[in-house]
This record gives sequence, C-alpha cells and structure tokens, in this order.
Amino acid sequence: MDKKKLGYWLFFIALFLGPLYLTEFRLALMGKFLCFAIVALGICLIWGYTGILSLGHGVYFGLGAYCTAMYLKLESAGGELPDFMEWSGVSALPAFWQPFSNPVFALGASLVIPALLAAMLGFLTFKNRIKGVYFSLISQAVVVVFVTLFVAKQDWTGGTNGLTNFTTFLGISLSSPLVQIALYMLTVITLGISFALASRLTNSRAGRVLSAIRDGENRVRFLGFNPTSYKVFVYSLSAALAGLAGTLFVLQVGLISPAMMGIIPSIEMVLWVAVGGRHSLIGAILGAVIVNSAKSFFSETYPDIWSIFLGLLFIIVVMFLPNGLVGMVQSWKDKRKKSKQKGGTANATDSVVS
Amino acid sequence: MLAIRSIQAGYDESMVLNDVSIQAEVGKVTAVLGRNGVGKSTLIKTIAGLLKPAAGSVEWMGERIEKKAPELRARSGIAYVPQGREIFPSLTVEENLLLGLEALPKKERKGLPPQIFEWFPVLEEMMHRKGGDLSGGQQQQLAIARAIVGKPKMLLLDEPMEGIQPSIVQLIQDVIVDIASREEMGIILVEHSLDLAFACADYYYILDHGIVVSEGVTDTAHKDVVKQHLVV
Amino acid sequence: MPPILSCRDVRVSFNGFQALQGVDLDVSPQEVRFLIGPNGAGKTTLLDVICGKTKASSGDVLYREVENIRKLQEHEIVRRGITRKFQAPSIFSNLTVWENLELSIKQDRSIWAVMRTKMTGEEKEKIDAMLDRIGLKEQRHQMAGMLAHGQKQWLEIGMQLMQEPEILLLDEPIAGMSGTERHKTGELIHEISAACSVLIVEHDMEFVRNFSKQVTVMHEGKVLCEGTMSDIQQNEQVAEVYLGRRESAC
Amino acid sequence: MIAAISAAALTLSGCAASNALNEEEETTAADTSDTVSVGVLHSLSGTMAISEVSLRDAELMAIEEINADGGVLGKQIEPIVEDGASDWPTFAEKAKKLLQKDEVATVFGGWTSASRKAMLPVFEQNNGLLWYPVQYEGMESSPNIFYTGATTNQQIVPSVTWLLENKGKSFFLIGSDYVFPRTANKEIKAQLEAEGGTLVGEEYTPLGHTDYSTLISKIKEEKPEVIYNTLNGDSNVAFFKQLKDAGITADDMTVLSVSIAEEEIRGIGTDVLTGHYAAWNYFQTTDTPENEKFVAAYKEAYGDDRVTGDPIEAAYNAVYLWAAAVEKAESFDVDAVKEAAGGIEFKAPGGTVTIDGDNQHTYKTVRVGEIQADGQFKEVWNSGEPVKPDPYLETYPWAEELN
Amino acid sequence: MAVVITQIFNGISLGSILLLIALGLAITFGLMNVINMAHGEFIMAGAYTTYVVQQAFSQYVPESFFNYYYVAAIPLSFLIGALLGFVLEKTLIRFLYHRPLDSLLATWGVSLILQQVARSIFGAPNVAVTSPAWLDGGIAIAGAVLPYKRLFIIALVTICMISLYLYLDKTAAGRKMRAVTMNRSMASSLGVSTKKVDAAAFAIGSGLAGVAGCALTVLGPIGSTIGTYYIVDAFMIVILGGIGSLIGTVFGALSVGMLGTIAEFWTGASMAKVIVFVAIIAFLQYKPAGLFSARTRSLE
Repeated sequence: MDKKKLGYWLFFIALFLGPLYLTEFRLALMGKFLCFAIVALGICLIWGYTGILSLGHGVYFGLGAYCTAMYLKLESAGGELPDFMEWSGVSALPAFWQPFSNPVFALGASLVIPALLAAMLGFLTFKNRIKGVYFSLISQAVVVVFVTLFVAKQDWTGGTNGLTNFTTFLGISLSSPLVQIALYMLTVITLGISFALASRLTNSRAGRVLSAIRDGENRVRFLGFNPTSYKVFVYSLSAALAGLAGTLFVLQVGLISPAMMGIIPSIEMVLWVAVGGRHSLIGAILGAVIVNSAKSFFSETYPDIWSIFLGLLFIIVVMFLPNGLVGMVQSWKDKRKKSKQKGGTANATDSVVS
Repeated sequence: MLAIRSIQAGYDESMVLNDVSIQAEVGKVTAVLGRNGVGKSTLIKTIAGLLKPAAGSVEWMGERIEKKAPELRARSGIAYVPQGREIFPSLTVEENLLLGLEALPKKERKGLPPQIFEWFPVLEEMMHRKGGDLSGGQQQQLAIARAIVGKPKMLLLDEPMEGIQPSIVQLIQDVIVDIASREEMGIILVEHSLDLAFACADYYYILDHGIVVSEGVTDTAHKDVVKQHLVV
Repeated sequence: MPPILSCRDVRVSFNGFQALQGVDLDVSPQEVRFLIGPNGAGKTTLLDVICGKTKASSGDVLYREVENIRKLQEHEIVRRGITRKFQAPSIFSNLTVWENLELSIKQDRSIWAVMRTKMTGEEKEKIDAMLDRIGLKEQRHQMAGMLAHGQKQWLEIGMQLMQEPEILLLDEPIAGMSGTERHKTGELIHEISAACSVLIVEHDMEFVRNFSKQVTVMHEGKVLCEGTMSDIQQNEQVAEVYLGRRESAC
Repeated sequence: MIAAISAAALTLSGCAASNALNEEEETTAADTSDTVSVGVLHSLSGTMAISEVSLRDAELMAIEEINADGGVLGKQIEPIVEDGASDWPTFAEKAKKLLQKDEVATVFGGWTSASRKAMLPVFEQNNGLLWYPVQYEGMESSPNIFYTGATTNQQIVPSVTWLLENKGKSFFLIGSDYVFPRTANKEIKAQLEAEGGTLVGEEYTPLGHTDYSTLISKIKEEKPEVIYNTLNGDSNVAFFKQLKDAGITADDMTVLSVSIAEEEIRGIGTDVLTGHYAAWNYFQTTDTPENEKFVAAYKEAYGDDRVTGDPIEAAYNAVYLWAAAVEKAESFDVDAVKEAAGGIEFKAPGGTVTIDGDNQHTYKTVRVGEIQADGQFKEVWNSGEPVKPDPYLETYPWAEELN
Repeated sequence: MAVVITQIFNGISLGSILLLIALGLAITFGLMNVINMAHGEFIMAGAYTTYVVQQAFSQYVPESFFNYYYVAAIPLSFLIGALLGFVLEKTLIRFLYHRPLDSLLATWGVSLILQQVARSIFGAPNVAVTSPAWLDGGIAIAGAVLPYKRLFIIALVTICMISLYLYLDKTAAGRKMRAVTMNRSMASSLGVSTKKVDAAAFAIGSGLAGVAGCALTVLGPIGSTIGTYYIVDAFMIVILGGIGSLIGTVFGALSVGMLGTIAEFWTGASMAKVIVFVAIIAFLQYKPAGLFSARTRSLE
C-alpha cells in the first residue's frame, strides 16, 4: 500500500518537474494532455467504477471551456464588444454574457454549468432506468444538439471559429513562457488533487456502492440504496471534472470551438480511458497521456496515414486488453505471483480495481 | 448408445452435478428422477451441449461429444425439449416445426413428416398461429414435435408434463409410449413425478445432491423404496 | 397479533398472462412461513410484488396494516425493513466478503451520508459477528465471486441480516447446498425468526418438513391452502396438483 | 505495480525529453546548413482533407520549383508537412510545433477561417509568419499573416454588382451555418440595399447538411432571380443535385457560388452545375502564359486527372511571394521579410499579384466564370486590373454600419 | 397548396432516406445488439462502389448502356457492403457479442481505418457520380415537382423492406435468423449453426448500408466522410423505433423525416436538427423502449 502511494507521489512529482526537462513545445503539449487526463479521471469514475458509458463528455468539457473563454474574451475586448459579435451585427452584449466579465463567476460557472446539465440529463434518464447502450446513444444525441446550437448561434458563441485570441488572464499576459509554466504546474496540481479526491471516493464506502451499481444495479436497490441519486451524483461530478479540464485547456491552448465538443472528441475521450484501463484511475490518466502522445507522434511521423495506426491501436486494446494497459501489467504481475507461490488462491482476472 | 461418465457440471463455480454416470439406449426410455433442484436439468443441458462439463465425458454412438457445439450434437441425432418449452413465440407453429428440420442434412429436409400431426393433431389446426399464442399444453406439444421432425436417435425431454392439464399429460404420455414402442429412438425423460416416469420408462435413475442415489429397471423396482428418495 | 404484512387480492399480469390471480396472504411478526407449489404457481412472482421488483396490476400490499407499499420503489421498501434474497446468489462478486457486508449494514443510505460515513467500531463488531454467524470469517478478504456456491448463499443471507429486517423474503435459500449445509441454514433461519418474520419459497420437501410451522401452497397464481405440513400432506387437492398426478395419470 | 507504471511513464516523458533535445540539436544544426525549413500545415485527414490536400500539393510543387531554380538565398527549402486533421486546436498545436520545435522560417497553411483564427495567436505570440491562401470573410489583418486569397471586396462585392447588372435584382442567400457565410451575407445585404437589389430569403444549413428539399421548397416559394451561394464543401453537392431534381436549372435561376472551384466541380458533377456561375480570382482556363506552364506542371506532378483552381493557385503564389520577399530582405528573419514584403510583385498564373504592405493582403484580379460541361469555367467578366484589397470595406460607404 | 404537397412529399422522402440508412442498423444493432460505428463507412463503401461501377461503365461499356450502370451498381454495392460486414463479423464482432459497448469502441477504430483507406484509394476530394438519365426530372402534381430520384429512393427502400420482410419471413435462412435472435441457445439445440447465422445477419445489415450508399450518390456527396453525417441519426432512429422492431424503425424514420422537414420549414435547418434531436431525447424519457417495444421480463 505504501509502495503504491510512493509510486503515485513520484509520478506526480515527475510531472510537476516537467518544465525542467521538457522543451517549451513539449511542455505545452503535456499541459494539454494533462487537461485531458482530468477528463479521463471523470470518465473512469462513471464508466470504470459505475458502469455508465457517456459518449457526451465533449459537451461538458466544452461548456466548461466556454465559460472561462467568455471571461477571457471579455477581458481581451477590454470593455468593448467581442470582435465576433461586431461582425455578427450584435450591438450590445447579450445579458447572459454579462456576468462572465467576473472571473470568479466564470470559473465557478465552468464547474457548475456542466454539472447542472449532467445532473438534469442524468436525473431524467437514470430515474427512467435508461442505461447501457441507450444511455450512451442518448448522450451522443445531446452532443449533436449542443454542437449544432453552438455553431448556429454564432452571434453569441463565435460559431465554428469558437472563442480564441485571448491576451490576458486577470491582467497577466497569457503568452509569456513563465505563465505557461505556471499554468502547466497548476494543471499538474489540479490533476493531482482530482486524482486524490477520486481515489478517496472510490476507496470509500460510497465508492463501493458505485462499483456495486456497476455489477448489479438492481441488487443495490435491494440493499436499500437508491442507485439513481448515486449515478446522478457521480455523473455530475465527472461533468464538473470535464468542465474544470476545459478551463485549464482554454487557459493553455487559448482556444475553444464547437468542434472540440463534437462526437469524435467525445468518443476519443472514452478511448483514452479504455486504452489506459477503465477500472483504474491512474490508468485513465496514463491512457489520456499515452493516446494523445501516440496521436501526436503518429501524425508528426506519418501525416498521411496516421489515423490507420490510431484505429489499429483502439482495436487491439479493446480486443486483447479489455482492462487496458494497467490491466495488462496487473495480470502479468498476477501470473508471476501465482507461479512464485504455486497453489495459492486463484486470483480473479477481472479485479483490477486499484 | 449414450453414456455419461463421471460428469461434473454446474454454473459459475458451484457444481450442481458432482459425479453422475448414466446410460441411455436407443429404443428405450430412460427416466431421470429427483426433486426440484437436484440437477436434472443441468444433466440434460450438459447432454444437449448448452453446458460444458467441468469433468467427465459424454459418449454418443462411440464418439466423445462433451466438447462439441450444441448444433453439432443436434445434427448427430440428439434432440432437446427444454423445460419451459422455449418455443419461438413470434414464429408460427409451422415455422417452429420447420426449424426442427435443421438437424437433418440439407437433402433430407423435405417437409414435415405427417406422423407428427397424427400424434399432435392440434398442431395442424394451429399451423399458422404464432407460437406465443398457444396454450401451455399446446406449446409443449409443439416443442416435442419440433424435436421429433429432425428424426433424432435420442430425445431429451425435460419435465414435459409440468404445468399441463391432465388430458394433455395423457396425450404426451401416450406419444412417449408410442415412440418407445417403435424402438427407433431413445428417450431420456426427466421427471419429478415418480408415477408418470414409471408409466413410460424402462430404466430409471434417481439424482440427489448431485449424485445418482438409486437406479434400476422400472418393472422390478419397488415404488415405495424409490418414493422415499422423492416426494414429500 | 396483527399481521406485519398482508396481501389483499394481489394480481399481476405479463403481456396478458395472469401470473397472480388474486392472492391473499397474512404474515405475522416473527413467523416462519413457507411458500410451496409447483413451478409456475406464482411463488416467486409474489415475492417480487412484495419487494417491489414487480408492480402488481391491482390489489394492496399492506405493511403493518396501515401503509400500502404496492407502488413504492424497491429501495424504499427495503428501507422499511423488507429485504429479499434472490434465488441465484446476488452478491457483488467484485467486492470482498467484508465489503459486501459493509454495504449491507443498516445505515442512512443517502449518498451524502454514505460519502461522509466512516466505519465505526460498532459496525466492525457487527460485521465480525455476522462473519462468525455465517461461517465466513476465514474468507473475509476474499472476493465474493470466488466463494463456493453454498458460501455465496450464506453471504447473501448474512447481507440481508445486516440490514436488521422486519420481514425477510427468501427464494430457495438452500438450492445447491449439501445436507449439512442445509441443516445449518435451517437452524439459522429459525434463529433469525426470533427477530423478524421470514417468508420462504422452497422446493425441498424434507427441508420444509423439518423447519416449517406454517405452509402456504400456491397453484396457478392463487393460494390453494394454508396450514401445518401435516395438514397439507392430508389435503387431497394439494396431492392432486403438487405431489404428482397419482394413479389417475397412469 | 503502480511504481512500475510510474517508472514507465517517467521513461516515456524522459524519452520525449531526450527526443526534444535531439530535435533541437538538429534544428540548430540546420541553421548553419544550406537548407531552410518551412512548414506546410493543412488538413490531410478529417472532413477538410477534401479541399486542403491539393493546397499542400501546390505548395510542395512551388517549393520544388524554387529549389530546382537554386532555392532562396542560395538555400534549398525543406518543407515540413503537418496534418491539421480538420481540428482547430490541432492546427494551433502543429503551428506551435513548427515554430518552436522546427523553428521554421514561415508556414503555409490553413483553409477554414476557424483554423486561421486558431493559429493566429500562436503566430502573433511566437512572431511567426503564416501565409493563408484561401478567400475569406475579411475583417482581419494580423501583422503575422499574409493573405494571398481574396478578401470580400475582391470576390463577393464585385460579383454582387455584376449579378445586379446582368442577372436580376432579387436575391436569395444560402450558406452553411458558420462564420464566412454569415459575415459575407451581412455584407451582401448592405450592398443590395445600397445598389438597388432586394433580398427575398436567407437560409443557413449546418455543415455537412445533405437534405435540401425543404430549403429548395422555400426558394421555389420566393422565386428569386439570383441565388447567392456560400455553402461549404459537401453541402454543395447535395444542394446542386437536389436543385436540379426539383426542376430548377440555370435558365430558371442563376446560382453564383464563391466556394466552388474546379476541384469541387469534379466532386459535384458537371451535369448539375453547367450554366451556373462562380466568382474567383483565377480559373484553370485563365489565359496567361504563366498559367499554361502552371497547369502543365501541376498535371505533370500529380496526374492528368487533377485540376487546378483558385485556392491552389493562391497557395502556389504564397510560396513564390514569400521567396521573393526573402530575397528582397536578404534574410529569413520574420520582421525583415514583413518589412520587405510590401509592394512585392509576382506574375502569377491568374495575373499579376502585388502585396499590399498596409494590410498584408494582395492585389488580385476579380473574375466571374460560367461552368461548362467539361468542368471548366468560361470567364464572362473580369475586373480588368488587380483590385486593391480592402478587408474592412473601408472604401464602401454602405459598409460603414458593418464595422 | 403546392408547398403543402411538396412538404409532405419532402417529409416522406427524407424519412425514406433515413430509413434506408437505418435499415441495416435495424438488423445489426436492433436484432443483433451490435453497435457498429463503422456502419457509416459501409455506406461510404456502397457509394464508392457506385462510383467505380460508373467509371468502369464509362470506359468498357458502349455508351448507349451507360445509363444502366446504376442497375448494376445497386447489387454490387450490396455485395461489397455485405463482404465488408462479413469480414468484420468474422474478425472482430463475434468476439464482442457479450460486450456491446466494447464493440462500439473497436468498430470506431475500424471506421477510422476505413476512412483513411478510402482516402488513400480515391483521394481526399469528393468524387462525382452522374446519376443515370432516366432518373432526371420529376412528376408535376398541382404545381409541385416530385423528383424521380426521390421517388426512386422511396421505391428502393420499399423494395428493400419487402425483400427483407420476405427474406426474414419466408425463407429458411430468415427463419433461422429470427430464431437465433429470439433464443440463441434453443436455436443451436435444434441444429442451427448460430455462427453462420450471425455472420449472415451481419453481412445483410452491412449490405443494406451499401445499398443506402449507392442510393445516396444520386442526392449527395461521395467522399470518405459521408458515413459520419448519417451515423448518429441512424442510431437514434433505431432506438426511437424500438430495438428489435423493424416496423418501429420504419415509423421512427418517417416521424423523424416529417418532423425534420416541418421544423425546417418553420425555422431553419440548424434549429430543425436541434428540435428533432431534443424531441427524440424527450420522447425516450417518456418511453425508454421506443415506439414499438419488444417487452421482456428479464431483470438485468
């Protein structure tokens, strides 16, 4: 147990010290991947631990990012109308934009709005006992709704261009390398705290209720728990994590557009977790980093045909490593342990709940 | 001949059958008796191929079949009538019966043998009704007829009389006796009712707690001795 | 004594099939009641209705004579003290034995309470005591999925008991158990009945004979008769539908 | 176990780090060598690959030609191709990579406004140089971007005037639901009002929309004389096919498009397009000696069945314009190149183009062409001389309110 | 008046197109419970097949026959779609029958690969298919023009529906397929080879996607990404109709088509899309099993 904890500490410290050994470009990439890792944590909570596959996390990520981006846009506009509104013929700032000139409100909204939307959708669907494939596809339909709306309402949202070209955050220039490093470190710390909270949740009694819901939702009812409220809670929590990641993403990448909320990014988010190991929080983090690194690597090396490699990676992982890379390491270690102490109790192969 | 040797079988990791050996011959009716929950259905499923045994062998006409897929067993002449009948509810009676022909080689699939309508005249009347619209007794007849059209050499009947009105019980019993008298087909009949089983069977086995606790020829068996293993 | 649970003219139908056709049943406090009957008689369906898994199409299920629980959700019924053990063991195989029991403790089960909760010494003792009682002390940290069949059944009974129920519904609790295990289970049930009512569906007649006081026989979605085992054995109708068709069939 | 994983992760990051170091060494080494690297950043996958792959091809061809001619400042140009994957953050990421890691002298890239908007801050923050080769909605002038495609007054404004004079007064505007069509249509509406046209309808469809039956019913209801089409990509195919099915031909209504070049015509099919119009600065049929050479070279390089088109030409021009500016500045330094770029002239396939030093757009000749059965354009009108770029439409009185 | 007729016709027409796209999914997803995200790429394969047939006809067949290329393209598109589906089932899907959500992820990978392969073979830009001359024009009724192409698609989808119905209902193979989807283990106990039936069912569903691709060439673009435009709509239609119910899929497609055209007429295309999807989501809250639900008693 202690060895494990030490491993986690080393891992996060190593990430934290990234600026020491990564170039500016790689650091920026890593910062982006770590934002994705926060999303992955949330997906791991709902999918790996609770058994809900959401294909709509792009929306929560996007909503969080938009909330922060609205603030940044207003700050950059310096009291004037944001540029895209001018082109779109909007003469006054829409009422719902106004509170976003307050950074505290904007940052708060970037957590609360995704969580509220998720709670609303979750409450309805889970109460009606819609689950499995149905829920996944419904969450996908939600993506279509939001992306279409955000594109169509370009006078409010910036349309396909999204929101971009921010200069400062709380008066600090975003482009300076030092700020970038600070944001990177902030991302690592946020990831670390999110990880600590998530593992505390999963190791608590409530966490055991969640995995019980995954294994048999109806049985949980017969222990007197109401699975709906648990599912709504964890679903909103993961949406809030995605929103948080969106905020950090916008600060570092300086851009959010409806394309990042779409069907494709939403499915990719799930695949990060699948590759890393859906039943393991650290696996989800590693998955997000590894898949995105692989994507960058493949597309830098083979710009013409990289998507074939990525497709193959997904197929191979799903087919042969149903518990992802962490699951592979775990079962490999199990095997070694077993051969060491023959006759020991048989070990479940599907119990990679770390 | 069908020979089951030292079978262990069950679900997940709990064994329902611990060590069961039985034999059944073509042309004879073999009854498997026992109370609810002693593993009779498990045994039948293991023979039909829906469950893979954890240990032991199933030998059919001199060949080991315990690892074969159910469809191959069906085509080698083992027909299965499950408990609960499991007819296809949204297929018509005719379609259900035609599916029974799948056990035959393609060339021999030439329509339904008229014999089954002599045994079960009601099916001819109901030919174009949905299987799910039939009464329980009619469904049971359909399930048996569906198994017979494939001309099996061994028919596995899992509690065919269960939940059925007495007149149809009689009819089914008559058919079983008639089939047996033609000596072309063997029958393994799973029952929890002693009287019914003894009315049809040549040989009996009694299962309890996953093992065979008694066996013998029905003609010479003392019902009272057998009874103590069974009913109330 | 007033009944703790009463079913009044409960009816259930699935796609036109009448699974229960007007069942009346009273269960007294601290009573052990066996439900027997041929397959398809509606015994399991009746348990389903009581615990809320299946909603009755008409009729009332009264708890302590006053509250109609027919339309409550499953977890709400459980919180009133009516718990259910299913036929197939429904434990959480990816949790340990200990964790399975921990989830079952009678507690505030709302998410906010559970998140803040910490295992108390009292709870630990309760779990330990239960482990002793169901004989799974050695296996406490094993994944529940790895237990033998009989052990799973006990674990599940243990999980129901941890909830300190008022009424315990058991569906074929001894299926798949060996002789000594059966006996032990029977005794456990009697111990339990000191604190709560038990309603058991069972096929094993030996077991019913050994451990029953009151037996209710069901047939075709109705209650056929009630009484002690010896009453039942005398009943011609019961013999007709249940114990085989006697000589009439041959 | 976790220790093992973290170790693995560390090695991974370590690798990345050492990679990065190696890469840096390579690029610093490159500075002193006799090559200069430039970035080529277009979508090679995803929905935009349809259009952007050809731009990459044109840019690579121009680079090869320049290299064959001795390069720039005696150095061979070494292109680094990246895939923007039709995804705007990817464009930003790759732009950053090209500027920071590869330290390229300039980047040629982009198609959609969204991709340009995503890259813009990257280029401004890193003081990089982007050559953007596609016609766009204007209202932008970044000091770090050169725009070699048309801005609205070099394509839309003159074409509307031409339509009003030649084809009819009542306009129906259709476009894909994104920035370019919405902004363009706003300008067109102002212009119609000023120049005596009437607007009878304005409709937008989501990107990738493929069922136009209802929209066509609306058009039939309104009976416009002119349909001004700013649909994008795949939607054009569906729109034109279904327009023809509904019994509307070029004789009934004139459709003028601003996103359909020769390459798109091949994907839509001439059977449904013949007789409709498009406004551009260049057609494959444009009659200049430079173009003859250009078309021949392009077909030679990429196959006889390939066609050129306005954005392809603008991409090709961009490379030459940059090379000329470098030669004039005698340096690859971004500021020096920018300084030198104003007034640079290039005899492009579509006629002479000149960089406007004020807004870093180019002077271009405007052309309207009619689509022929062979998939080529027949030019029916041109502006005669290159038009000065005016991204903010400051010289048009009716456009005052727009800003 | 003309507008009303046109709009009703448009609704039916859009419904028929959606139905054609969803029909294949109604089998692979509805009956077999496989979430095949590469279904859209089978549509793409059908469209490219049509393109290739057209190219072949224009090169090797006398010009007077050119217009019949489309007649040859329909069955060929079906075959290519079916072949791809067959291969996919044999190599991937059959290992994932018990993991429907995993099949979603794996087939997503397949879809990425197929798109890239198509780009490598046919190039990134769209290709053009000239629709046959006999599909040009339309019937004029009370001032409204009903294009032949749309009538043709309505006819094609009707034929597909009837063939599918006849196949499932009147042939031995169809009977086996229904039996396997209803009760797999019982079917195998009767001697039905479930593996063969699974592969055949998946191939037929995929083949129908191919036919849809072929039909779409007369209306829309043909490029490597066309599948992505339709895939989500198609899945929503199948759940809206009710999983496992072909007739439900028909009603699902028609209602989405009608609602879509009506909403688009009153608002605009973008808002119409939003309205349709919100309506579907809301409807599923009210009736989670869809329009025509095949109710079961199973617990989990």
